[in-house]
Amino acid sequence: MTPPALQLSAITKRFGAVAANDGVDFELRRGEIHALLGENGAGKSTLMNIVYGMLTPDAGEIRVGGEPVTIGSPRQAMKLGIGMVFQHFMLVDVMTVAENVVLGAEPTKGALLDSRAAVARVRELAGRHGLSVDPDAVVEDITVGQQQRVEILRALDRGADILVLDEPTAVLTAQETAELMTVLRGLRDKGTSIVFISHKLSEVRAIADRVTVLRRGRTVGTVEVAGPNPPDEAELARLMVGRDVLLRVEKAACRPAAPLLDVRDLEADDDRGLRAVDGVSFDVRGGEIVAIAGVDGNGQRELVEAVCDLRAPVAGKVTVGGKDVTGRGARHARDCGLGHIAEDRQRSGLVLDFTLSENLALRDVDRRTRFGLLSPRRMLARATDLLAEFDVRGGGPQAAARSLSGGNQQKVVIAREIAAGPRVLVAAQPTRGLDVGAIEFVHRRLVAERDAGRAILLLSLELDEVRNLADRILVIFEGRIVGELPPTATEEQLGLLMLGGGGATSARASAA
Amino acid sequence: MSARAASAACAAPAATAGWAGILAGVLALFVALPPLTVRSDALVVVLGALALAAGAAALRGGERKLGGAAILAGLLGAGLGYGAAHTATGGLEAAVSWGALGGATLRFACPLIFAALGGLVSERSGVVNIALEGMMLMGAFFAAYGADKTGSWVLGILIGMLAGAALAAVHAVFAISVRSDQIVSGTALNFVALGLTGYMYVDVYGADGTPNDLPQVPEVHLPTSSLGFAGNSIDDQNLLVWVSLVMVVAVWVFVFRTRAGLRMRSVGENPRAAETVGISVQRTRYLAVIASGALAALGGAFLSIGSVHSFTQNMTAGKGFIALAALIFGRWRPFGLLAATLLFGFSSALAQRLPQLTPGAENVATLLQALPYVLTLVAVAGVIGRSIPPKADGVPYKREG
Amino acid sequence: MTAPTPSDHRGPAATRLLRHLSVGGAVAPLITTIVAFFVGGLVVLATGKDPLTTYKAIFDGTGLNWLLPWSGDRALAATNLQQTLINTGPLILCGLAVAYAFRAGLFNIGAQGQYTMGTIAAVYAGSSWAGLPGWLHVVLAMAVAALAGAAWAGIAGALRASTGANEVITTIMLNYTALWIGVYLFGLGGPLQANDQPDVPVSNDIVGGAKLPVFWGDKDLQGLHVGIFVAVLAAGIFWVVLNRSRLGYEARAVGFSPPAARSAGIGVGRTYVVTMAICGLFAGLAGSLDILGWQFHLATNDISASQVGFLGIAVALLGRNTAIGTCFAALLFGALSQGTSVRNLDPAVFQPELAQNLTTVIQGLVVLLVSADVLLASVWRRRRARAGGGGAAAAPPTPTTLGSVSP
Amino acid sequence: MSLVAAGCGSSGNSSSTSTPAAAGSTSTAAAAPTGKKIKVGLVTDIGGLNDRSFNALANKGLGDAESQLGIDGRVLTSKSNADYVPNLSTLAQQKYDLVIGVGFLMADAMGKVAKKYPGTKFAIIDVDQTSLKGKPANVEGLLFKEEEGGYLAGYLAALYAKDHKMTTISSVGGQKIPPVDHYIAGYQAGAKAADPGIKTLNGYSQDFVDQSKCKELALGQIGQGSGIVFQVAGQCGLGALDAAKSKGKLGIGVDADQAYLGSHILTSATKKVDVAVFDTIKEVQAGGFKAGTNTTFDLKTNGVGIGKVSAAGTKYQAQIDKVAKDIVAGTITVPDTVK
Repeated sequence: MTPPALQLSAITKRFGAVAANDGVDFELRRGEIHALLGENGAGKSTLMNIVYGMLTPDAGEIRVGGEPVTIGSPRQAMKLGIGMVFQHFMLVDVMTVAENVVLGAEPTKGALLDSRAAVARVRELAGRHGLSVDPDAVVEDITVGQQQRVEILRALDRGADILVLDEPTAVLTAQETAELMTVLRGLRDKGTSIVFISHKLSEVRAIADRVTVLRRGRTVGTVEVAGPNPPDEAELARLMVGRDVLLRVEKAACRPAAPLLDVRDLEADDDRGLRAVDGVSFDVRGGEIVAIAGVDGNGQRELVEAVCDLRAPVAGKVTVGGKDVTGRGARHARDCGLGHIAEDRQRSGLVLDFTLSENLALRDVDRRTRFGLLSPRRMLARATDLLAEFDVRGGGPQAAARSLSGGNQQKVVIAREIAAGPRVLVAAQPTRGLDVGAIEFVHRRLVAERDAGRAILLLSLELDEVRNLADRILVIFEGRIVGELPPTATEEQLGLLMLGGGGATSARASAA
Repeated sequence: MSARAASAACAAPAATAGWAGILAGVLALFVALPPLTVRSDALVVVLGALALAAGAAALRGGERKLGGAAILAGLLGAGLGYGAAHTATGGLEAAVSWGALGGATLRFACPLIFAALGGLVSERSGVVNIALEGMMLMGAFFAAYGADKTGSWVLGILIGMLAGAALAAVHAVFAISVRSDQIVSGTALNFVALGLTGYMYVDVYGADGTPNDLPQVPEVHLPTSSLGFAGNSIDDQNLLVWVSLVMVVAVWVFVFRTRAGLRMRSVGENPRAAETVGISVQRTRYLAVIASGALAALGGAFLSIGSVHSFTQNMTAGKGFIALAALIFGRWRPFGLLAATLLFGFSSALAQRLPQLTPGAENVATLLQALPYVLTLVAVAGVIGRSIPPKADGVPYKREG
Repeated sequence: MTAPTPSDHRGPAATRLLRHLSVGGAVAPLITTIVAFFVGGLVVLATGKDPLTTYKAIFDGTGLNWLLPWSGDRALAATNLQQTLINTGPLILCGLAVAYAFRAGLFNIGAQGQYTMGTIAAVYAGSSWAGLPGWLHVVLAMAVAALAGAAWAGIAGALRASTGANEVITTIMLNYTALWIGVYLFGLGGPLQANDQPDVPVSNDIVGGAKLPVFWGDKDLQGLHVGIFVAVLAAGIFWVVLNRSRLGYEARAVGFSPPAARSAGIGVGRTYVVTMAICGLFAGLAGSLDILGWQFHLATNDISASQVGFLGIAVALLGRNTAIGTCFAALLFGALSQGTSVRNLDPAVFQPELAQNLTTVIQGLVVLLVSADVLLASVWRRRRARAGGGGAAAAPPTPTTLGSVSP
Repeated sequence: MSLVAAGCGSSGNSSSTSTPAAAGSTSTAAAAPTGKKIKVGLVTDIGGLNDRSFNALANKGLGDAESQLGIDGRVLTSKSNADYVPNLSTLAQQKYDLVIGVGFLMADAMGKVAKKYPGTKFAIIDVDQTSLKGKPANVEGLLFKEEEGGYLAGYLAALYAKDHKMTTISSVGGQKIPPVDHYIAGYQAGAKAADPGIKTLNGYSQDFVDQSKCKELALGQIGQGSGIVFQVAGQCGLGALDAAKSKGKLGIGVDADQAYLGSHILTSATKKVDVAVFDTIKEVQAGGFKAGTNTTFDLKTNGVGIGKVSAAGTKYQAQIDKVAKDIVAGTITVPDTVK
């Protein structure tokens, strides 16, 4: 029997006191697609960065084709036939596709680059593997899906027979995902061994031959999914999370009141000037949670930013409690009663180098002044109260926000937003990257705010969360609301809509 | 990027109209100046009007920048041309002798070209080099010192380049390995270079200054003076002026046509991506920064042993910063910065000559000295198209783990 | 999501060192300064002179020995100290101009240009409006100068806000533009050139009423004017604005995290403009101190010879961008330039021309070491964050973070 | 090393004092240190000592006085304009018998300090004592008729130009200020007197330090046909002379005798700041300080003139001597403003 393409034994990698990988075992056979499944922070990316030479393990052994190796740099990894497609593409935006593919192994003619040879090489490679892409196009001008192909092409160009893809579908449209699957199967059939990192169960079941599950830096187990008795999703999920996953949130029946957030025909562009939100209309009533579900990158971020007035809409209107807030600036929107739990708490939710007390005053610093000057005493007093009320641990009001754990940071954000007494609360991925306890806290708090009569708009990529929390679910696809479903909808129903299927029959939902 | 810009420029007829308009605007001024010195307003006005019309056509064709530029050129050309046509010919000939202006432009531009090329190499690799000024100063002093001690200008230049590279190496250590703020460490090195060269100058040469018999970089005499103003501009230029022009081409070839250049650019745009394909970010940046010091020092060497044949304290007098401006104005491209340095050089040359045109109001011409800076402000503000630096420019890089 | 890949792991020894460096924020600048002086001392030694004697001579020249009542020539020390403090006032203000920007995440290299605009405005205001009552005239001239600086700096802020133009570049350009504007204004035939001296490229003298009162030393011989108090007061205002006002709070929020500030409803662009304008106020005020305090007129070569705005960068960095630190750093640099002046430094001890250049080197080294020291502080902060518990996952490294060196 | 007309202690090899118009200067007359031991301080402007002309000459005068008159001398260079008042008053406080300010930029400071120290004797070069605020009685202004030296230089230049089929000569000034314009006015007048058909060009570099600026100006003038370039821009002007050299033209030095720069220096319009300093010190030593007035140094007193005439110009020596005599006699009046 031939040795496995890649074998990892007892890999350990520590960052400070935290072990990202703690004795991980993993085996990749020749010519298989092997999914590496795990929650956020389970150690999947760390493991693969070790394989690709971006990180050095503290302990453990790596064998490639049966031979023990040390991989100190990506260059070594490539020599060993390992290629990697990163989640955040490692491409140089201003260069052409061909330049990006050959970068690091450029053809030369004398002292000069041979760009004609580079283009020819890329064209040949692309044709051979059915990855159509224009070698002369500049990377920043092509779609995300095409950019991913450039990454794959580069790996293949270096002669990779082990290909690692880190959450490759997170940024793809359904169409692109389907194409990617085809390409990967084609590669597998030609003998390439593929590691496919994901936390999406359905995807894993669809593509993988085998699945290895990681949890908190340890290998939980490896199961065959292509075999005769594939595990169902619940089983995989249990492996992944370590317990039964259905986090039911206790909540009373919804008692919707008057609409507090009203979004009409909203259009907004993304950072590159392409239309990302394309005529979205909906409203959220007091006392209900409306969730927007969709695959990442379908305009959710732009929608939130446009609603919160962080992004100037191209057209349309947003009213909060009957007051027009469109294009009047974020502060005005907030003054009108809009709260916003930002998608990325570290980037835009908190000023990490501020103290908690300063962070808690961010929204309403003008109300914390005395004689026009800030009153640190009052700020501290209020912060102390809020920290107690929201059960923030890990530091007092004088501690820097940076020093708190993710869950506690999120509590600070929520405390600040809720303490301002908003009528409308926009919560964008409020539980991203949190541990289970923190997730429960956030969920309960959101439901409590709903019951207190606030209108809550929830954006989440986690279908469980959406179905658990929402009173109504709107599905967004390519910048449009393609349907509305009740929370009782099945995952299949939701998934179909989210991938653009079935949306044709469903009118643009405008609940009212 | 360059390829796209070029193809856009060639494609549309609107673009052609825009370029034609700019040309007409320039012509409107040109005909009124020596040697043509047309004394009638009619031609000037007609050319100006042509420029405006072409500009309008370009605008309608969707070429906003070119059209705007053509209209600006038309207005300026006609206005200045009209003014020139009404100025005494004597003054005009004194102020506007193209051969001399061309020559002066090249001489003013030469040190800037070297320094800006240095900046280009450094910043294309992702390290902001605000210490160009200091590196030039090192080059200026040590080239003079080296030439004095060895009796050879060639060795002088080499020693100057080594000194500039040495200062750059310090910058590299702080900017790349220590990951200091690159602007802070660059600022610091400007102080260090100023103090160090001043100290050594006083210590070595004291009150007497550098000796008169300092070896000099030779001039290249070309028999071109009969070939009109272009020939006149280049017939008697310093060797280093020619080297600087060759260097523009060489750097262009290096950056855009060689393997090392491609890798350097990838490091400056996306160092992590470069590392994932096996390119050493650290090594690339070290080499680029050190090369940038040597190049900037060459500009300094031109100032001391190429141009005035002596060294004086702080003799660069801010030229490193103008070079930085030229780099930005030229959008981090060799020929772009060449154009920028020539424009800056021309405005300096003109500023020196204009007083003769306007006796009694000589002082107004001093305002022209501010032109490079104002133009750069306009450029970075994106009025004439946005000047976008390499993406990772100024961002310290560290490997994970 | 990427896995948690915190990037820092340091032994306890390094931790202790970092803690020492960070305590109170005063130790690191002191170490920095001592190292820089040590290197300077080596240079002195290399030239065959005694570093200690040299530094003692420089110290005596600063006039700071006046504070030691048993020291020799009291009158001379007093004069020297007056000159040191005359230097110090504008240096404090220019330091504040740089420091305030730093706190909002901006790098103001333009203090020199803002200072120049301040001097131009002050000389204009001081030489016009002769009928005004003295105190009003002084205050007005200072206000006009501060506003001129603010307007000039505001250009850089506005460009940053509206087009994202990097303020480092724009402020450098504005420096030179200000210089040539000054040369134009006061050059022969320039609009502000002196009426009574048609042959001299200089401004009119300011009128007597616009001069700042001198409270120590001879008022005709460049005695110490009240500007030093203005500067110290400004440092106090700097502290209040930065730490106690909404403006400063917002500026700091923007400085630490523009996206978070934006998300909290703070107008980031507006903050850039206001922040730069405040910087310009300080630098412009610095210009007015020199004009109204001792210079009384402005010649074209005064404008090009001035360096105070550039030194402000070094002052701010050494002072860690704090009010009190800036005051001490300004005193250090002001004293150094006074102490190495030819009249004070005996050539037999050390050649003053060399000492002046040595001072520049020391200033450069200070800034260079500070640039590394900022890094250490940041590493320390990240370490502490991690020690805070569970923070590892909270800090995924980005290419821009200043993490550890060791893998 | 260069033959330099400046430098502390290197006063022995003076070469600046031989003028064709008159016999050797007073400074070479005294042989051994004699006289009262007085203390003399010199404050330079921000140009520094190594400007090779103005400050350097003043420094040389002081050095000569130290070695020949046995006085105690001290030089304070000024780094910024904030140094003028402290420098002057420090010397006054330290009971210097004579304090000399070099240059035009120091007028203000001199006025203030002199008023405060009425017991100290002050002298200021290039400033009219009567123009000082309050006209302090303890200041002597040391003025030069630069135009007379300029006239001789211009006359010589025009004669040479005419013989060598040059139509144009030129001058490069540092800044349009009186001491500079005096030279240029005399130069142009002298040239026109020698050859009424000659064309004169003139430009200002706006700088006394940056040599490249003066070099460019001079190159521009040479481009317009100038065969002889007269520099009146201190250190910056060395660039103008360098331009003349590199283009095979002639140059004329200023203030000091700059013949040491090479054979391309036709002559120099000299302004014997060293003589003025030396003479003033000598006067004070002898107890004869002319307070409250100006002393004007002109061709007659050998305070201005021209330096060594290069081989190319020696054949005109007789003509120049005659013109010099006429100026001394008053038959030629030299203008001092540029038209």
